[in-house]
Amino acid sequence: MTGTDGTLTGKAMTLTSGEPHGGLTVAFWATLKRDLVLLLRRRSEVMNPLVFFAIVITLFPIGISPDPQLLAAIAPGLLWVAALLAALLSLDSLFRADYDDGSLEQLLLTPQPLALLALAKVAVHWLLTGLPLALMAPLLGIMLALPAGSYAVLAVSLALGSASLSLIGAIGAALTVGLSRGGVLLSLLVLPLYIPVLIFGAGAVQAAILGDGVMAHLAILGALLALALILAPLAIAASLRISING
Amino acid sequence: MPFLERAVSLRLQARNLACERDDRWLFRELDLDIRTGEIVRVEGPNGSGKTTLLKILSGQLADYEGDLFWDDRPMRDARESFLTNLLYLGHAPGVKAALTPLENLTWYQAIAGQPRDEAARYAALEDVGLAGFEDLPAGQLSAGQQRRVALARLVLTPRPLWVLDEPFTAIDRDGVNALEQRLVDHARQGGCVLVTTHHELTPCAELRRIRLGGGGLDDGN
Amino acid sequence: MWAFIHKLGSPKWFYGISARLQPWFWVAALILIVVGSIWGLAFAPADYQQGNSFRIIYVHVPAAFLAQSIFVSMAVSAVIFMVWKIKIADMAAAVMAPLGAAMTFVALFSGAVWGVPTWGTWWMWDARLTSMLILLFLYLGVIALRGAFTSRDSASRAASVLAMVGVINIPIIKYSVDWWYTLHQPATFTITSRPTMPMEMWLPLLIMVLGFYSFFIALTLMRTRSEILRREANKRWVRELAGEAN
Amino acid sequence: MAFDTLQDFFAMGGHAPYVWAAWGVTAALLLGTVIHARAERRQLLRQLARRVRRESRLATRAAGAQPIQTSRGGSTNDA
Repeated sequence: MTGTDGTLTGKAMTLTSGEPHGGLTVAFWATLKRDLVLLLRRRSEVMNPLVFFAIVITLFPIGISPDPQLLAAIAPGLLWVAALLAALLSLDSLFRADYDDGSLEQLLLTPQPLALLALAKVAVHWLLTGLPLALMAPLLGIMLALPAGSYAVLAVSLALGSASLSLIGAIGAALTVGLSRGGVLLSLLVLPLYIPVLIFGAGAVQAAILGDGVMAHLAILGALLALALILAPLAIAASLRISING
Repeated sequence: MPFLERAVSLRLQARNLACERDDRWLFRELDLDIRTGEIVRVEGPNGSGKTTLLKILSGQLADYEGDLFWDDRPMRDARESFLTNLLYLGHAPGVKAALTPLENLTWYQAIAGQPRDEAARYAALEDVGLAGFEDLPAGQLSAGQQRRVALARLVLTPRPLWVLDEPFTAIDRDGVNALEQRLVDHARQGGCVLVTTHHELTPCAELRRIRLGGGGLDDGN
Repeated sequence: MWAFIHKLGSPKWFYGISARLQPWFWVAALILIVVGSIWGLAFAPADYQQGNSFRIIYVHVPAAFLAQSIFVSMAVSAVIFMVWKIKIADMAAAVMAPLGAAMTFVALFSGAVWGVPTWGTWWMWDARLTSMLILLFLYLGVIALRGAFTSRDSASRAASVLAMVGVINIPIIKYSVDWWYTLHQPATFTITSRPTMPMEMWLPLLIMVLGFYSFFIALTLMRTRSEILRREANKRWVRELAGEAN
Repeated sequence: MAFDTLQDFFAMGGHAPYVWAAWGVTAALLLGTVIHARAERRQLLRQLARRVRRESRLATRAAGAQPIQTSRGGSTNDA
């Protein structure tokens, strides 16, 4: 056996024990980088939620009326609901590819805490879905005659809110990864949990339009995010262990 | 090796293990005692619960009866040390098709807490006969070659306990011989292998068989 | 006639013949566009109503024409590929889509910008702009679908079917959007109904349109040749080509 | 010439931002597609050349080193 670094040649088998130092941060960044490379290699898939967001926004003026006054009144809510649905769209594939090719199994079998590795995957999902949606929203706000002054708040509230949406949605994705037709079920599980984020997100933009204080809404969005950051990874890890057995 | 090392014999025990799958017993009162220097082959017809047993022993599956011990400690307490010493290769090779073999191994090195050593990755791929294919997306490799990328982990991240689920699938004749030799060497150097395979392993001192056929150990029905 | 079609279908023959045709179209495109631009920007008279913002017509109309005709030619290539199994047709269709999307975006952007002085906003749900926006989504759909398959052959067939379905829907979308627009007819001036233009206004426009079309042909020839290199990489004649190239 | 001075030409009678924005985006996209097409072609030729070199290297190594090999590479791994 051409031992590459000693342990296998001659010496009795050594039992490594204890947490290899620095393992967690290295594992976290490696998982994050791996997922980033994976998603960027299929750039068209990163575009799909954005095009979906644009199309859904286009449907409303056609469906309702192109009258700018009417559109301006409903713009904040429309933008938030459409962004929320677009983020939901790409959640299904969060763990499915890893489940199919066996790397999810390996993720479960590392000594590193699964919750934080799952957090790395969710972070990549937010970076390539939530953030682009937030940056694109002002552009679509123009098409809905969104009143001036609320564009920045729209982007900030969406960026903040979509992080919680990714975390909460990932729990649903982890629960349904083993099921073959998990897509629809995923949205049924997760949409009710999205409602608080939607209320304060759309509320923030509405407040910006009316000129009232925006900080209260954004603060609550931040609190929701903090809560999700602490609890969601644990729930994701537990759900992955459950659904790995199919 | 940056870890705390102490040479001691490995021991994975299971006491009256039982597992029920869609209301039929896969196996019952199954006692196992797997030690250093052994190659334990789990045999049995399709659907006799071989993979399920491996999943239970590797801690992936929770709904079973009976107790597991690692290093003479209950598995619940010794879980982290167990995972640090385990190398599990499942049915699916765990190789991402969009990544190159090198990138796949980089990730495996990282989650195994190994130093980021490029040379080790190239050596591991050379060792399993993938020289020249290191930077090709794994999706363009054959099934056998993708399996070899997974097998490269045996060299890349040396771990005492190997749990291998059908490692010979899609491997050509040369590969099978080399892998068999590698299992024997691993056992001889104090490691321990638990493997399921339909391939007839050449008998050797280290080899031991466990037969699953429904209804518990070695009753063969 | 039949032999000619199949001869045209052989990538090797096409690779050679297109190399000779291509420069002519590049030169024609360059001359026509430069002459048309200078004439349209500097010499053509300004519109008595819209003033100089009218000069945007010299990019807006050619891009809009090209956007529509590229989709049609993509659909025609799709038919040729599906019916006569001529791979070159599919390569051309694959290569046309991105340029079509780019031209649609140009038409969309220039149309919206042109409307700013008259409507005061960057976007107006005007009939032609809305149809153009939907055409852009059709293009993005075809491009995304072609990119989604791992096996190239099913990708080509799927994209061809979608192109054919799309081209049938373009007139339907156009008329329904026009009807929708007249239903919500805001009382503002629309740029769709233009008074007949004097000769010195539409002549540069004609030159620009011809310039854009020859640009389209030249670029399609060039990118189809690249697509041949990508798809026929394991053919001997391509290997020799690569061998002597470096 | 519809404009008296070059300066008027650029001012476009007050519509400068709109006209030049529209024409700028058009020029950018036209040039962009051309540059992309040329880069794509160069990259494909380079990729092709690398593949030809790799195949010939593997073929010579396979023929030279281990006679029992398939031509597609994959040397014996006498671990």
